[in-house]
Amino acid sequence: MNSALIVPFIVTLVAASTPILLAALGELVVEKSGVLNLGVEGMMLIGAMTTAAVMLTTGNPYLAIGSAALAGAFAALLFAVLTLSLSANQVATGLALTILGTGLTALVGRPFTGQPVPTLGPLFPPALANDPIWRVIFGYSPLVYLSLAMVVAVWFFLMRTRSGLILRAIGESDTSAHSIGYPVIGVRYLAVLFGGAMAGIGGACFPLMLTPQWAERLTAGRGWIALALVVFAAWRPYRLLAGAYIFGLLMTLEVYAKTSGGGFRIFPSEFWAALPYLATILVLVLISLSRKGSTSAPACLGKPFSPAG
Amino acid sequence: MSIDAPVRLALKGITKRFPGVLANDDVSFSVRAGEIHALLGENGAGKSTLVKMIYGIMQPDAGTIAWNGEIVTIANPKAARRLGIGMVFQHFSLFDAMTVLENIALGLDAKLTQRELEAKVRAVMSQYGLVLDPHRVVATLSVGERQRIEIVRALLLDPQLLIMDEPTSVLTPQEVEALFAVLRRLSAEGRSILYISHKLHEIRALCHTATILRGGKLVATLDPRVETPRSMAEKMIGASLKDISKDPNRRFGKERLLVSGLTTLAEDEFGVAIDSASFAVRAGEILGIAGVAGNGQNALLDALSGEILGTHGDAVRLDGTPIGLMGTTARRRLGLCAVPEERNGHAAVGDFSLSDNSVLTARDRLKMVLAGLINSGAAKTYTGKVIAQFAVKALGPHSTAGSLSGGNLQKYIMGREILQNPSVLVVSQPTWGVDAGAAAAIHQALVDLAAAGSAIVVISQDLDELLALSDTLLVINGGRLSKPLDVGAVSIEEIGLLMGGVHGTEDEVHIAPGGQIAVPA
Amino acid sequence: MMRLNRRHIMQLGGAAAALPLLGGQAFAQEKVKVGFVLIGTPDDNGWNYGHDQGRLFMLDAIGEDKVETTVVTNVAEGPDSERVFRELAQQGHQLIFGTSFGYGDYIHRVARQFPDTRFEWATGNLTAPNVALYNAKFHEGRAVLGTIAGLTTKTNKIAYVGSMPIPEVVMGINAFALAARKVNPEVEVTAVYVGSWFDPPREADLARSLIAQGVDVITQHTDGPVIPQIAESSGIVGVFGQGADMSAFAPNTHLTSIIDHWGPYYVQAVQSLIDGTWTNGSVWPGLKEGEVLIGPYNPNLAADVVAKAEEVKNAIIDGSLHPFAGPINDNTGTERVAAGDIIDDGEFWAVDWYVEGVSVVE
Amino acid sequence: MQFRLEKRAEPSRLMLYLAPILALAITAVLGALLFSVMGYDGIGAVREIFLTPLTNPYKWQDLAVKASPLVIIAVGLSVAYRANVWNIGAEGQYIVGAIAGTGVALLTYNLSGPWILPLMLVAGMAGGAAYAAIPAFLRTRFRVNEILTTLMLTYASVNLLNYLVFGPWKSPTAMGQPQTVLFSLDQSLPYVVPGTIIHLGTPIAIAVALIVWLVMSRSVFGFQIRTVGLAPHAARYGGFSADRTVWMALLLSGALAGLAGILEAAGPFGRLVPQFPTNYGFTAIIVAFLGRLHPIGCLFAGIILAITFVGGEVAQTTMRLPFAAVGVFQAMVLFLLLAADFFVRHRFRAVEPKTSARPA
Repeated sequence: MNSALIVPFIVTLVAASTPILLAALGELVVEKSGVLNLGVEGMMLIGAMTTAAVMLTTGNPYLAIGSAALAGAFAALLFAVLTLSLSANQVATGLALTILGTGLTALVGRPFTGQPVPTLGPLFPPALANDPIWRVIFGYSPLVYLSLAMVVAVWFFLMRTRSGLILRAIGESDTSAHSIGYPVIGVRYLAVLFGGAMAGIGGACFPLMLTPQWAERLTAGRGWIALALVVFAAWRPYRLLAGAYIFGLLMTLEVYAKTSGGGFRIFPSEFWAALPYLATILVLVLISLSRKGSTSAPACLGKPFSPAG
Repeated sequence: MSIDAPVRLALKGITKRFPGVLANDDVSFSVRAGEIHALLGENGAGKSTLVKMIYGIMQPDAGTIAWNGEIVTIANPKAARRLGIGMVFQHFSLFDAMTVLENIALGLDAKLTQRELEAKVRAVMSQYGLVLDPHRVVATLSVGERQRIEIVRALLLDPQLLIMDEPTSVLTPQEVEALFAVLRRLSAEGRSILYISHKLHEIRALCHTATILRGGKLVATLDPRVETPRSMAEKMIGASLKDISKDPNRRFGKERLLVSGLTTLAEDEFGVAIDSASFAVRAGEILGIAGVAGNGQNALLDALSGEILGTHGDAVRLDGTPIGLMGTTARRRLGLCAVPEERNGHAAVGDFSLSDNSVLTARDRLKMVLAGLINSGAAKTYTGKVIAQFAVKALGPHSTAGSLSGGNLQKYIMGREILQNPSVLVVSQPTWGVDAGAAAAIHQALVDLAAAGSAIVVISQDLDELLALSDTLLVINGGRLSKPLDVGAVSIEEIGLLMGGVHGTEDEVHIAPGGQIAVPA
Repeated sequence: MMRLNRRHIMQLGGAAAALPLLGGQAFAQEKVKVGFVLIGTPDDNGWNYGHDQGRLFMLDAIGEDKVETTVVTNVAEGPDSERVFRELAQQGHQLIFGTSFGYGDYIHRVARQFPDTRFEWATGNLTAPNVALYNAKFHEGRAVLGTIAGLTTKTNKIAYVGSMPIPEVVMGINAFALAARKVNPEVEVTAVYVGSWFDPPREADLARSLIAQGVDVITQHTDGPVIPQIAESSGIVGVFGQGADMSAFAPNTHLTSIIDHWGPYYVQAVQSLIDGTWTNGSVWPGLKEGEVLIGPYNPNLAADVVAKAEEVKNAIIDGSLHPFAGPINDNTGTERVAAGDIIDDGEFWAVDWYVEGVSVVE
Repeated sequence: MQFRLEKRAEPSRLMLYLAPILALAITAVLGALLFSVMGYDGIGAVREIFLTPLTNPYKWQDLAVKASPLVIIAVGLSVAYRANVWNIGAEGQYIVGAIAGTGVALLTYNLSGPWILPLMLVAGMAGGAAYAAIPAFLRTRFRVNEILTTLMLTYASVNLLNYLVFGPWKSPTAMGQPQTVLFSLDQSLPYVVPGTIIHLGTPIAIAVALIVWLVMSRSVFGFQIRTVGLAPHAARYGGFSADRTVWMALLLSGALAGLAGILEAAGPFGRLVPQFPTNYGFTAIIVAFLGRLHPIGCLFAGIILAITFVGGEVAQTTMRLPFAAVGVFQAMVLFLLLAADFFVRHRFRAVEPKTSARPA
């Protein structure tokens, strides 16, 4: 692969990784607070559809991203009410949220299906953004830089602020946090809403930079990858960054394997298509091998908490 | 403390109701500045509920709380801390995966930089002689050390009232002495202490006043220094105490349980493993195993019951048969039954009916299974028998285990195992959280089972219980067992030293002023 | 059709105005009910859009006083479609169009149950007394696109993004490559498969990576307009619309399009039903019959390119040019069709090889 | 008089059965509202979705055909979920089951005999179980979360299917189309009710639900599954291995998903095509929860979901209701059911208003 090919390859890779990274960052915060929300895919779809709808009606990309975040958070609120206030099973509720997101976006998004959505172009001026070499750094949509900034922000919040310490504490032991006097349910509500907003922004990446339109099931399983990434990253933001980019690399490799014709023919193309998923499983195995005996999962992950009981 | 010290905390007519129970019924008492005030009562008497209301975790349904003479509403623990109320929980509110310092920061409402906080923590620790490394992860600490975090956390707030919930249940006798020294110092500084316990001799040694609760009602407020433990106990249970009746001429038979070189792996990185345990229990003998919580008692019980397997079959022998590599079902079939410490979720399934809980452990010995199918009639009949013989308060075999009170569930579980007529019975904390009357009944049942020729192992943190019940005593520390001690001959101090991890001879050990134990490096 | 839009309102107005002339006859005659089963939704701007446009054309031509239609969308190619065909037959639809290959097994099953209901299976390959087949020679249009691609490419790298390796697509690739290399022997054709008829994110990713590797003209054989959008934003030489004119999605890059014009066929089929002359035929019209159309050319396209494209189109229409005339070598260099020979309509379906100059990962 | 929410001492049996009915009723009301807001005849749409499939006897066969795979998969999932094993990749096991059974069909294509179909069904179950064995192995050996592995393997199974039908298994007579040959008569499911499309899969689904019900409620195996799910520690104490339970739960749910897969391939499909995956594996998750993880509950829940599918198509042809509305409808049922579950364990209780005066 020559340099003329490497730059577009990296640009594609980074773009493909961004929605996963954004959604995974949100889910990381959710899981750090002790909640497992499997509805990431549904919230991403809701964000993507909202973005397309707002872009097609107003044309303002920042309004669209904001609306996507709000819509994602609103979907997450539904999850929060059921799991946090009504103590419903988190696995089932998360799955239901994904089913709802898939159906609802298909239904509500029908008028917007297939219409070209104006994209959110590179943040930097064309001189930098279109430079054949430098676009590898400057050639991205603001969403890409946002995702990188959020990695730092989430790390700083969790590891360097008091609020982050409280959130982690609630994920480690909800009963202890409650007896010291922290509002377990309240903090978890906020975390789940944040996770929804981030998934919504992750979904916004599709119409705004990847696929300039809305279509049913547009996110094509990326939400599930985001969930796997959180485990892969051992609940650490920086490893999440690496994981998202490795996954983006695999997806991009598959596409280049197809389009470059030769070289990749040893295996059928179906193998390459399955590779990112198989690689995720392999990575999960390697992670568990390297961390024998202990997991770094928040101790209360997925367990319901009811203050009165 | 002087009698005319000002009243710091005054409760009046406090009432709290839960579904089906009246946890506190019109409770009124007061605590003065500098007073160490004991709150006494059996499990379920309403002590915990009462202090949770003082600390703002719950709100009373009726009644008032006055603080330094003013009626206050304590909406949450934060409000309590702002008033100057600190609390050290029986079940620590600590975060295992975090450091000591992070844990302390979480307990403080003031925003401090890590450096400032560390300086303050070190100051408090040196002032009261509490030794801790602020940067250690909590999961690696001993139970005693964890309690010190709680105490430091409470003291950093400069509290006027410190609530301590069963603080000594996890400490060695020496650690208890050290703690008392700290508490007396606090009292001398004018701080009040609300001390919750059911250990009567400790209360006599430490407290100025004692309030006794029974069934949610206040029974008496008295001066423990002029009472006897027996008189307080009878007020606590509302009846006279029964003693265990043992045949003084009892003789032990052949060795039924023989453990030699039993070693296990730690179940997780912070777990305690059993390191080469060896002992024997004869027919008719009750062997007690003492130790501070978290020193491998659970691992020992699991290794004996078959929940975790040892390295070789010979490590455990039952009536001569090597069973070290058999699972719980096979061991039960051969006659070894066990009762783990945790009732709900380990010894019983809370969401199951009692009848199903009988199937859990008695299905093979009592032939409740035919061709893979469960004979629910047999399970029901047996459960009914357990309920009747052990006076379990339940609606019937169909009641869920979770709907029973702790003491009743424990009676059911003990009954379920004892009525299987095991050759060897291993029990952990047989009377934890059980009222005195029921405890006496359980003790008697164990003694009777032994008298009928079974070998019994009792693992307990309650030294009084072990001294009353067992014939021989072992002490467990860090997964290692001491040499067998004859209950008639051993001293409390000796047991205490063994519990603290001192296996050496007298001259290698000295007891530091204030009760701190130090071992030359 | 009950979904109202402006077009329908105008049609209703028209029908009302015509009433006095027709007198009572219009009321006496019962309307024929015609069903359409679509695999996606008409707003895909592609395959389903084409069929829906054909339906509207037919309604317009025959008149809503004589025919009413029911459209069922998003019907999966599987047992679910069997239920839909049966439901439509049961509701009294006399003619039902199944517009995808995968409906075949189910059309035949329901057709056996409802011998008086007529079925038409698009792109199918098996008739029955009450099942007719209809198809279109899309590959004839691909030859015209290939000609334009061969003449306009600057990098001599052109690409064909197909849905799945089925004969219709394989032969589309071959027709495209043959025509392109005829006018420009230097051209290399990269063919890739999406693995689906509609997967916008993957189509976009594939298009981007093709462009990154120097491809400057792309044609697509999937159902949506994503690839034209990506082509437009990348500023390459050209892209083509598939199934419908897609110039709105790529005003600069969209060179022309293949338009599926099912309307005339639908008119004929429904009219024959009304007339009682319906037969279980099998038709495969193309450019000549006007079922496949070449859309408007981009105004920026050079005149000589347009002229050459028109020449190829007219030659196919008048029969002087066959898209698969020999000699044809496959991409391993083996001669598959001798000079003077052609791949006829019967042989067409058996072709599973690619012509010289095509590199493909299936 | 005030009302206060409190936890029930024991779960309410009444609410346990009432909650799904309540959830369905509220879904009907909300659905009618939603569809009306969207500009459709809301009440009519709900009637077409919920009632028409039941009142029109001609639709019963469709319900049976649609419900059968859902019930078979959901019964397996309900066992797994009871054991706290979160197999959400039944779709993949369903596909691989169909592939395995089809493999047998292709090998026996030129043979005949009544033994072929049973062999295909066994192969389907084995295929589904083998595919579920991968997450079982990864969970018990490496502690890898089965939620993620089962899901990832579903994506992989779709690619395996495509590889086969576009490649080695493509029928030589299909004129280049990606499909296997049509199964022979000995390889196809017989119809069990003459004149309808109800095939052998329906009695099998009923039998599966009844057998698993018996096993779960009466046998030590069922006891073990329930114990491990509710209290893993107690299960170990009772002599039940957690790892073995994970294996059994995944193998059973995988085998049943695989059985559903080959039944669907040998029945309604009649061959394997790329369009074979129809999300039954995912829909069955809703069925399992709607059926309260009880085999007989799954039987009813499968029928209810089939009603929404079949009724959804009716509503599409008669009311022009979009297909996607059915998905929203199903999600609403699940959400409301999860919410209604709260009242199985909680209740409102009348309490006396507080009398004590408190300072502000």
